[in-house]
Amino acid sequence: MAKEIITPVAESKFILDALKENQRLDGRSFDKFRDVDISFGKEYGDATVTLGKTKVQCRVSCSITQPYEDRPFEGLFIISTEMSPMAGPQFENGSNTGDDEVLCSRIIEKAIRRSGALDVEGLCIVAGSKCWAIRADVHVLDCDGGIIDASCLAVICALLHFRKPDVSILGEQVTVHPINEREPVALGILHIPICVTFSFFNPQDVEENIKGAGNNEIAIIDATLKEESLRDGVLTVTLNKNREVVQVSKAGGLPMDALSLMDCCHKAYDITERITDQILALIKEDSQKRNKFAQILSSENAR
Amino acid sequence: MSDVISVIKRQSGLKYASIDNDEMENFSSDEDVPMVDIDGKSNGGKRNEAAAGEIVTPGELITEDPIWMRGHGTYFLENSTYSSAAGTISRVNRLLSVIPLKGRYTPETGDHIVGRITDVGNKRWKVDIGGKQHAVLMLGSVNLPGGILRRKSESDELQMRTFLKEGDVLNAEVQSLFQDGSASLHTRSLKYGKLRDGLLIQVPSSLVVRSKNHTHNLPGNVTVLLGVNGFIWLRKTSKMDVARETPSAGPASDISEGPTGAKSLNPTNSVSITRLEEESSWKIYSDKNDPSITPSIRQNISRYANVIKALAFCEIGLTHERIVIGYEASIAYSNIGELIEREVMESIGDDVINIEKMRGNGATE
Amino acid sequence: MTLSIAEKSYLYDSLTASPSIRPDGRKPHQFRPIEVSTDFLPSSNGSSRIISGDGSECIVSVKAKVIDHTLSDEELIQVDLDIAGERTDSPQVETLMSLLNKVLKSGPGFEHSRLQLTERYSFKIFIDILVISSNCNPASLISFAMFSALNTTTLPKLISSFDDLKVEELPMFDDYDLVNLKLKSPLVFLLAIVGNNLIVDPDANESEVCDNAIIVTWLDGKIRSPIRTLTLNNSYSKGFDPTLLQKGLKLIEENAAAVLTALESS
Amino acid sequence: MNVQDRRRLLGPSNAKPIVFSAATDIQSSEPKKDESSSFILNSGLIENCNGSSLVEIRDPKVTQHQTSLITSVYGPRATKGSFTSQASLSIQLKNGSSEKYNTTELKEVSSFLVNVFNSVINLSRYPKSGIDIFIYILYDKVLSEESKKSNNISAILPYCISAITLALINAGIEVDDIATAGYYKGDVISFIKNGEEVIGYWKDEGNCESFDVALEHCKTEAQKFKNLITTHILEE
Amino acid sequence: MSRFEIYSPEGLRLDGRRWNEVRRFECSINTHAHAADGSSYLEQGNNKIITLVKGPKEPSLRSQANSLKATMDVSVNITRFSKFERSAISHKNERRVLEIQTALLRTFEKNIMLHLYPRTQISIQVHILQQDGGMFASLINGITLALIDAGIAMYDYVSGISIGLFDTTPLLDVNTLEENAMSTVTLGVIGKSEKLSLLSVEDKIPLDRLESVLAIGIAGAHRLRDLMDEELRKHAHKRVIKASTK
Repeated sequence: MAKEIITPVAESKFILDALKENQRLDGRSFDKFRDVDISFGKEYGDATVTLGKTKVQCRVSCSITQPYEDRPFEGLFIISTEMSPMAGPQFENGSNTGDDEVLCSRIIEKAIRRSGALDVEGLCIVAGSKCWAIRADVHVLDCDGGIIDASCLAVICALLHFRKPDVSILGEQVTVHPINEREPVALGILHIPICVTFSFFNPQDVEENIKGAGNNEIAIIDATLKEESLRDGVLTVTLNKNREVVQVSKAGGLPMDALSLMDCCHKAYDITERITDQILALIKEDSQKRNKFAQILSSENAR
Repeated sequence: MSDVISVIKRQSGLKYASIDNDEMENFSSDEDVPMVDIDGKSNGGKRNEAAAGEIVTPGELITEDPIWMRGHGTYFLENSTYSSAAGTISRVNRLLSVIPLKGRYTPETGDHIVGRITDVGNKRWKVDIGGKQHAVLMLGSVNLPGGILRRKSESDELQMRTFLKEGDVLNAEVQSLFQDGSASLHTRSLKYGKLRDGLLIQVPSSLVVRSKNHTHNLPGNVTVLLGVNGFIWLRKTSKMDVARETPSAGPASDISEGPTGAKSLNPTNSVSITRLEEESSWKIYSDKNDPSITPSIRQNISRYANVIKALAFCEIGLTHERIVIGYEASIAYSNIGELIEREVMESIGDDVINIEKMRGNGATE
Repeated sequence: MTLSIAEKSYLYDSLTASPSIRPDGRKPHQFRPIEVSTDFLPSSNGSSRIISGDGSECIVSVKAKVIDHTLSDEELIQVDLDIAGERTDSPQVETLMSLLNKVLKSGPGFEHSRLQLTERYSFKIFIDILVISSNCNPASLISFAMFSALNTTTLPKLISSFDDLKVEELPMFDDYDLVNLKLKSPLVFLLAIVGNNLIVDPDANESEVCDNAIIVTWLDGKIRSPIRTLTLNNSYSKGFDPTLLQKGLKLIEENAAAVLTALESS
Repeated sequence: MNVQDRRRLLGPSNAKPIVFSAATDIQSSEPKKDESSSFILNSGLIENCNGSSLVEIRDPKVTQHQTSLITSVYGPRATKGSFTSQASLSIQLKNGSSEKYNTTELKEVSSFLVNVFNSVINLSRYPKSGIDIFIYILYDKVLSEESKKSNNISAILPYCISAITLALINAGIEVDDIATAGYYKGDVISFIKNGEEVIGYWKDEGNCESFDVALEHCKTEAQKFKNLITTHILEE
Repeated sequence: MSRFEIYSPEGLRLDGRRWNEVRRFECSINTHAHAADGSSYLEQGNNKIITLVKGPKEPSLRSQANSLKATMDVSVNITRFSKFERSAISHKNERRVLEIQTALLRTFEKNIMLHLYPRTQISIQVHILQQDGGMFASLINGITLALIDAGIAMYDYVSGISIGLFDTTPLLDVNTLEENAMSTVTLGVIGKSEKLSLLSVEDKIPLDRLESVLAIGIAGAHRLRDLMDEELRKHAHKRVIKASTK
């Protein structure tokens, strides 16, 4: 059974008072995204993202299947988000139907799948009969807030990292070449969506928030679990480097001034730019590392 | 039209015909609504003062004058008071509040209510009174068999279900209110307690006006208990009902002089209240109805039930007089079953209003 | 809903009196008044809504789809039921749905063959029922709503030839012209048995005290199957004299036509 | 090796595993056969529940189905939640035979059976309790050509009613009378009090022109079932 | 469908509206007086939505009672027949529906004075009889009306609107055809303020266009608020007159 996180009154008051004084518990400024650490596994398509104390792993796998009847030229792409009590007592085992779990998986779905980050047409092998099915399994290993941001990062990193086996088609005959036989191919990634989550706090009365002109609401980026449990509202913005808004979700919560929300979007863009560069650099580094072995192998063969 | 079923056909698509928009003006519905005139006639809190009785809607600014005390249906920021409900403004002395058009029954101390037991708990019953929360009736707030002076014992706690059980209907008075607004009831008077010999109907609580007396003996040997919460119990007039009204010349004489020519109640039959009190025993918690309810009384009860439903349908406030007038007007329909037809209900409503106006007491409200 | 013992015995005594005295004064064969609207969903082929005096409300949509009936022998009418606040697999919903599907089974007087378009193709009718609120068993109300919806259902007019077994072609329809389906579906009546009395269309209170109840299907002047006894309250039922069954069926036979006329004329 | 498992309590050293004696007589009573040897009634077969019955109908001449039903009754047992003044009855009908019955139809039949037995069981005797009945159609085969087409569950309803009655009696639950039913050309009528009272009527086919005939036929058949059940109980 | 049909060079949309016009908006309240404490029926374009609000009432389970404020639940029933093509599967328990329910719940939780109704429950039921684009936004309007009808204390109206972005032109209050052809944004605006309780973008939109979309959306939402207010006042007026004559 999922347990609600209850923060003691004294502690929550302390955190809120500190926020009013422009202070956060971990000393970050309001606009500071925690440092992102991305590591890749031995195999293709295995990425682990660490965001502060939050840790999310994503594993991408593929199989050959039949495409949907109404979309014969497209492959399949499934994202499954698994939040087990391993990450924290607030998650229930098995059924991921809690409000937050549903919102999280829907946002990742919209940010990556619906936005067309993966080129599904490139997954087609034989139109109408064979295609690749790509599956991304997200596991939240540790949760200290920001699981949407971290999960989205993990999925996109794993997709960028993944290589599917090469296939050759001869008439109706499809041959799948094992990875050790032929160099596997990368997936077509059309853009890199990055999620940034803002948490809103209301330092004053509800009346002031609804009727006042002050707009004194506090917005912080990338809240920790404690901050999340106390927030009054949340906004997740997904952007890519092309200055495109991929997805925005503010599912109720504290009413916020439209201009402040726009401001959040612009702040998110700066973070998006930075993280995208970081990911691309890491991917490059990783593939070079792997290529080094490939070169050794090929040079041996050449001899 | 056949007497088997009446079917009303509505042609106007899926428009819902609630009583208030019957004569809905048929503005051309295909027209799109233009964006212009955003700051048109309807106001979005840009006005300074709203007068008493005026209609306000949520979020609307009522006043910027800080002298007002803020009552129900309002909230404030700095000096400004806003409405939090759709309703009319009421100013009582310095208290400013908004009375919502509709809402559940809100109990007040002293209210005479009719309710239904939903739950038997530890030394208390839960009673559904049509409010936001169920009311509580403590074991200590009821009369137990064996006289008023009897002490309560632990065995009473164990046999609470033999007094009142789930489903039982009772009338009671609101004794006090808890912090959260829920009511605590008591039945420590012989006029309160378990109800028998009749049936319950429900109307919106706003139609029952609080008054001194909520139990009325009606022509045709029927007694009505108008619960302030909109629960109404109709039953055969009992000896006690007669006794209650006869000694005091006031309300009882009202009836015998009534325009209906109601049978004048025979005072020799009446039993004194004190005598009844002595008889107070297990009988007050009996589930047995009076065996002498004749078919004609049953028919009268059905007729009154339909009259009250018709008045409620027309959103006419329920008073003793109006129920009697409605009953008289309904006699024109010999078949009681006809009273559930829409037109008949409307015509009874009109009759009641007209007759009341003719008698000149319609303006008192 | 739970009634007190005193209320139940008052109601029971009134209803078993001779003649029975119903709490709202209705005659034993009198139904509660209803309000019908039809044809308000432009994206459905037929629609209707029925509201009863006690606030029970039921909305029915009829949608048609062209299917190749040579490929499968599925029923051409399919009923789906959704009662607000009830799970779709609750016994109440499933029981009612099974019954309604049987009511709309093809039979004399209600032939599904009327839905046949060409030698190969037929219309398949999907009837979706949404019960927004109900205080007692909604079977009867639903059947009235289905009747009004089917009675006003319009389908596209076929312009291709009927014989399409030899020449393969998909049915073609006129762009504008619609034809009235005019399918008269059976009506379902509820009959409560209290003591030796029978009453039609029991309301919530009457349902609570009746000894037993019969659900009767009626079509084209005749009683037909399905017929069954059922319980209107989940607490109480009792045996009854077999002659009451005959009496009940007769009561329906006598009054059903009036209901039909009222529904049709409206 | 001298490693003892300290996490368990060990039995005495001379303990022996339990040996079950060879199964001799599983059935509580020999199947009793009536004169036409087509009905086999059995009760108390299932140990775990409060009452059970096995009903097998075999003779193709009398009935249209060849059926065997197993029924178990659990209860009266305490229910959770708030107080109720009487027992609540639930019946679950499951199909294990090769005949295809629609699951929603089985639910409808279950509701019908609940209604029938609500009239028979003395429910007010068991406040705040539940009686749960499970019927399993072990085997079912439609014999007559005519009813084969329509895949009709009506014909086995009387068997279900008899099976439940028997299981209820076996469980020692108070009933007003022995409820049985008869089937005639699509009509199923269930009776108590020697056919003086109807407690259930079910009809899925045809119209109702010959109701009187059906009533008489069903009454005789129900009486026959009742006699079978009474003899079975008395013999036990 | 050609792009010119969606928005013609003359500035007309498929249904003849201009870019800044909302659809036909008709609503009524107190439509299901017997079945619920508050109810509304809304037609926004071809969206047809019934909303029922039950409560504040005694919670059905004791565990649902909160001694500080009312608990709320929202259930959205998208009927199978609500679209032109009948849906083969039931929409219950779909993730999209669960998401909408949660978003609606969180929108209204912040706008209702829940603290006034401790230990009670407010249940909102929405039935979508027909949908034609901008459904999410219409749900907000329907619920707002039903809540006000129920007499539940609220800080202000919440009005919902969806805006499409066609190239560089924002189109107010989109229908299904427009919704399928372009990216849309859904807003839930508080009263006449510029505060957004709900903001949902599900498809790609250039960051630099978002602001203009929000601006026109807020203006449109204010317009809808006025239309709702007008209907509400009309209704209130009739009731007041009725009460005074009797």
